Amino acid sequence: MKESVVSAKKPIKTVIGPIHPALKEPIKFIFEIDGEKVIKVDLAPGHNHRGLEWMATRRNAVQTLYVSERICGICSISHSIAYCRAIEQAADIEVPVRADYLRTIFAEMERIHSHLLWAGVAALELGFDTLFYKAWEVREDLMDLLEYLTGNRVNYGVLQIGGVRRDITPDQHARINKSLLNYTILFDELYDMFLEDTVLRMRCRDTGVLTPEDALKLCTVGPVIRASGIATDVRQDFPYCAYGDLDIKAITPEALAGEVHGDVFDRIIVRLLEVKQSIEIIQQSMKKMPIGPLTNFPKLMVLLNHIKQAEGEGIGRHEAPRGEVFHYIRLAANQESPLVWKVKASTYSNAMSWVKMLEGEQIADIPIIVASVDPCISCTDRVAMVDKGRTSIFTQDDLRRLSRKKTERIRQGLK
Amino acid sequence: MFRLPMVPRVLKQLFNKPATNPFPARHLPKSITRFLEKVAAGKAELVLPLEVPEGFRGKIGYNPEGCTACSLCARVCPANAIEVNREEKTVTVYAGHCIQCGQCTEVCPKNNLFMTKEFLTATTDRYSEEMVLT
Amino acid sequence: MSISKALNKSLWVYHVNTGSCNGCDIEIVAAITPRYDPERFGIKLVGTPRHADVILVTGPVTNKMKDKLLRVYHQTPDPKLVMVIGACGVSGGPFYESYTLSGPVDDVVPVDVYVPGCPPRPESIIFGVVTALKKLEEIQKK
Amino acid sequence: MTEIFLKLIIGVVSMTALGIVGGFIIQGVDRKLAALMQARIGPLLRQPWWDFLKLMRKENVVPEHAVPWVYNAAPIMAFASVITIFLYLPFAGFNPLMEGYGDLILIMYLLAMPALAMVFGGFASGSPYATIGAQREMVTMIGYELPLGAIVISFAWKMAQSGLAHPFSLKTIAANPIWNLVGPFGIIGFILLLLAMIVVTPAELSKGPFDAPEAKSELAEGLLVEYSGRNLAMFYLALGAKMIAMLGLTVALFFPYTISQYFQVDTTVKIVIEVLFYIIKIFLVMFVSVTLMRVSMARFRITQIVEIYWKLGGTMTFLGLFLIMLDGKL
Amino acid sequence: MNDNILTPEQVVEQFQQCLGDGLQASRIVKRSEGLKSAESIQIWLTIDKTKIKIAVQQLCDIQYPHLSVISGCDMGEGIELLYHFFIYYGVARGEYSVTIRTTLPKTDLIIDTITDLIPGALTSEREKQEFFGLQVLNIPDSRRMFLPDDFPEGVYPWRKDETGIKEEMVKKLHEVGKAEGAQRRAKNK
Repeated sequence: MKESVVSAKKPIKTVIGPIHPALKEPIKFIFEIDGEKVIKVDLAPGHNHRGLEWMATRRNAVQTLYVSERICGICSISHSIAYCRAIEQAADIEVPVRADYLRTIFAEMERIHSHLLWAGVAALELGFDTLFYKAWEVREDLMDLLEYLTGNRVNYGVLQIGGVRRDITPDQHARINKSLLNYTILFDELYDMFLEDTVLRMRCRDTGVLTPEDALKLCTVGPVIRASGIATDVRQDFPYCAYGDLDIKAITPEALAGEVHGDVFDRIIVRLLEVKQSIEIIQQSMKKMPIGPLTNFPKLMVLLNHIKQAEGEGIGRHEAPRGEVFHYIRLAANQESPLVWKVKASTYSNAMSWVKMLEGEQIADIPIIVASVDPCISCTDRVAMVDKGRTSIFTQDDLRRLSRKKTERIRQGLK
Repeated sequence: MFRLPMVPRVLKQLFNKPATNPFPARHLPKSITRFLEKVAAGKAELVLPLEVPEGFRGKIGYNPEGCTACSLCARVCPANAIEVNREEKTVTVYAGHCIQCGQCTEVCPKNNLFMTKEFLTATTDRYSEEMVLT
Repeated sequence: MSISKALNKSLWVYHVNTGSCNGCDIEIVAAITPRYDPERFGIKLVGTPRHADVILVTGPVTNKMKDKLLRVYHQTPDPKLVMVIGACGVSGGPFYESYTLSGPVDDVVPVDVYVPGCPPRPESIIFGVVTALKKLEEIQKK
Repeated sequence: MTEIFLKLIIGVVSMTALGIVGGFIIQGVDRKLAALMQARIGPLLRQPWWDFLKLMRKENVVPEHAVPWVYNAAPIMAFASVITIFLYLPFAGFNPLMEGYGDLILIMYLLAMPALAMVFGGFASGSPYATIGAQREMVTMIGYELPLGAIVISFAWKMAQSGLAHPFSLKTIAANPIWNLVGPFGIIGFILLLLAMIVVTPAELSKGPFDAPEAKSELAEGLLVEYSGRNLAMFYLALGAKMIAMLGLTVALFFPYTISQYFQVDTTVKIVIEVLFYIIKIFLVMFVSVTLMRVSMARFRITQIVEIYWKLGGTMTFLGLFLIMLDGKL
Repeated sequence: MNDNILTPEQVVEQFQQCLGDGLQASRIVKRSEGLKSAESIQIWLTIDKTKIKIAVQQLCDIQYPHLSVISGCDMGEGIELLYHFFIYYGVARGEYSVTIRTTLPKTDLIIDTITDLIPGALTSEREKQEFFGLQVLNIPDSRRMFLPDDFPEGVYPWRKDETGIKEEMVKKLHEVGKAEGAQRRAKNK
């Protein structure tokens, strides 16, 4: 009886987010729903704006480097690589070759951990806790390795403008090689668990399809566009760091299945194959890495003065785990902070493709489709700033006072 | 064909050792306060968290001796966690503000700032004695 | 049996992201994986504030999320605890000045336990829960 | 008449206690086993008890848009109907308390009651998530009632065909283990029915992979999204007790065997052995049909759930019924 | 899409042909990184703001471009918009970066939309509208994207003039509770 009311002509509006268990980050979707089917999707981002680009114009380049690392905790290396490359181009700073290789190694490790993280979260969205635990067990091992090499599990802080801060010493090689070997084995197991599971395939095949034409038109990047069959990858097309030496090939689902659906399952395939590729890249770079200095600016204050004097503009790109990140920086002479810093994160480009993927799908598929893009809202939302009108500030203060009072009361009650 | 590769794996795991590191105790002790007291007295054993590697960036440490308040650290600090006291020739480091990038420890000419391996820093007052280093 | 004694044994956690960089959120998720497994303490991540006893807040509280955080705080039935995870929720961290932020968290809702770190390790988060339990026990004793 | 009332009062009291305690134990075991399978240490066995205690002491919030009396009555209704099932279920070789007053059909209806109560509660809470969850619960019910009904009919048909009186009575079924009545075709048929029963169980109990109505990552706990405190605790109780009821039904239908007759001991020991044996049976069935299912599979979409029950479940049960009938003709 | 791949000089030449005087300046930057010293090619074009659509159309004729983002900079008397395009993607080392720069004077902050050619530009254009206070003509969806609806009108965060962020709007998070904290510490001593 109730059902017929709902599936009558007028679709109901449902808001998902900004706080929702499926979304680890705040973003709001407004859905128009008919029964279980999604009719219309609207996106309201902006809950995560911290105004980073504006902050950068009040700080010096080194301070901003660490802010760039914290644009997103998962792509922490990606954004700082792009930021460093942009500022290096703008201030004409040379990077030693060894530093380029080290950046490559750290970036690829981050890709492995990010893809495994994504695989786990995707399993969680599908209600498959065991697979989530399994994927994160493998990832946890990698986090140990990253902590061993960089000193932190998430925000590595290894990059510096003009080079890197930490070296990989020869006695660390053994540990890395051992772990990499371990991953190849574990990877095969994960591969089996993800791609051979019938239930998983039932859920992901032909769900959230994005055609190559739409993918191009909506400017999507990274695994999303590759899963739609377009072999574009910044590492391959526009080589930087050490990628020019390593012959990278963009991965499309054709490599495995011989056909492209552009659905969620294809995105799983692309990401899993990229994990394998990253392991190979790290192994190659470890072999090819030359001996040399880590940075041409060992004194930080010299670097800061150099940037202060410099004038120019630069763009930095990096193929982050979720796709291309793009930084544009313009420096003005005799000014510590950059004139402008523009950040484009991968999800910023991919956000529009959600609308196309979600329309006509079921409610149950919303989380996995949203997750299939591997959204990183903190990346996307880093820009804008929010301010409340005066009147509402008062009411909020009232609210806060009330809530404080209530807590006090409870604490009294507890005693 | 209907395939569930997870089934044999979970059945096997049922008889394997769990991957959990039981920090700080296997299950919740009856009273945390008493448990911690017992640990301090050496009567109970605290399961330690996994070892942190060499070069881990934990809570920041500060040694005021010989500090010249040159303010290099405050200039590079991305979190504004360092305040320079020019008259006393010291700095005040707010560990709650610190984002553990370790940049200040690298620029400090006298190595007065350093990263410790401590990371169990949860507190009920973010401006308590332990959280503000002078 | 007093109310909070039962609370100690079964803390259900609800996670709110108020504009953090994801680092802490990922570490919170990492903290529920087998290596750390807080379910052995009866801690479990729930999907709605109505079921929660502890609210984990990450991030420096953007203006847009401020109302939502307050709403979650009010939706959570009493008694409840608030834990802040990460430097930016504790004090703003690298986002120490901005006009899009209205944090830190204790300027918006009362906070019981702070877990600093950028991000804190999962063990550190578990230790944060232990600190919260200690605080609860102290309140119960009084 | 007084005897029945006396029986009823004692029965209700003891069965309520049994349902509560058993529900806690079985949920604890389920959680512990799932944790072990996922390479975790997992909670203590008494964790559900702590959860319940805590929930009972928490604030009970009635949301603004809710219909208070339906909202508050739903959990009680769910729990009460589960307890009623116990009165008609045979336990550990004992006959059902209310034998002669209700049969398999009644149990089928009673099993639907907690789910219906949750649906009412979901609609009454006025949250869109709960509304979607309630719709899904109803769709799921429509889905699994078909194979469940087919199973019940198969049993009754076989009983009637074997010339037994009261073919729908659980007492009859429990007294005459079904495997003894049929030939090889029938055994294959009943194995199919058992498989169907195993697939129906998780949906009946709102456990994964058929937990679409409560999907945490989709609907923020779905039906229960607005429930808190005492009401939520009642639902947990009801779900725990329902788990026992459902597993008890499976055991009563498919494995009604007793073993005490093989031991030369006195009656009290026999009862203990019987109860232990029954518990083992229940846990085994639970392990296969609840724990293993939920840790080793991803959640199905709601349309897939219906498809599975109607196509796969329907085919399986009707094939089973056909084989049983074929067996009777040979 | 043309099968023959143009050199960067030819790309600039094509723009010269179709834009005429509209192409105010052009610059080709070649930078290399890593051991093999593979060169990556960046083309920077400065064009008149009325010609933006023709320029993008020209780019589409060469190959349907990938638009990374539209960035901008407040230069005092005008706002500079930079359209960061990439062509010849999907080929190893083959990609060119094409950045189209155009200046809008502050007296006339209007520019044509390019969403009819590249639908994915919508996010970027909406963002520029709210952050620079410019007007994009014929934009299919002109709602605010990142800023909330109650953000004060006439304040544009990325502007450096009087319409930019005022100092009193800035909240200093690191100062909150500092003084009280110091008092508490002093008391405990």
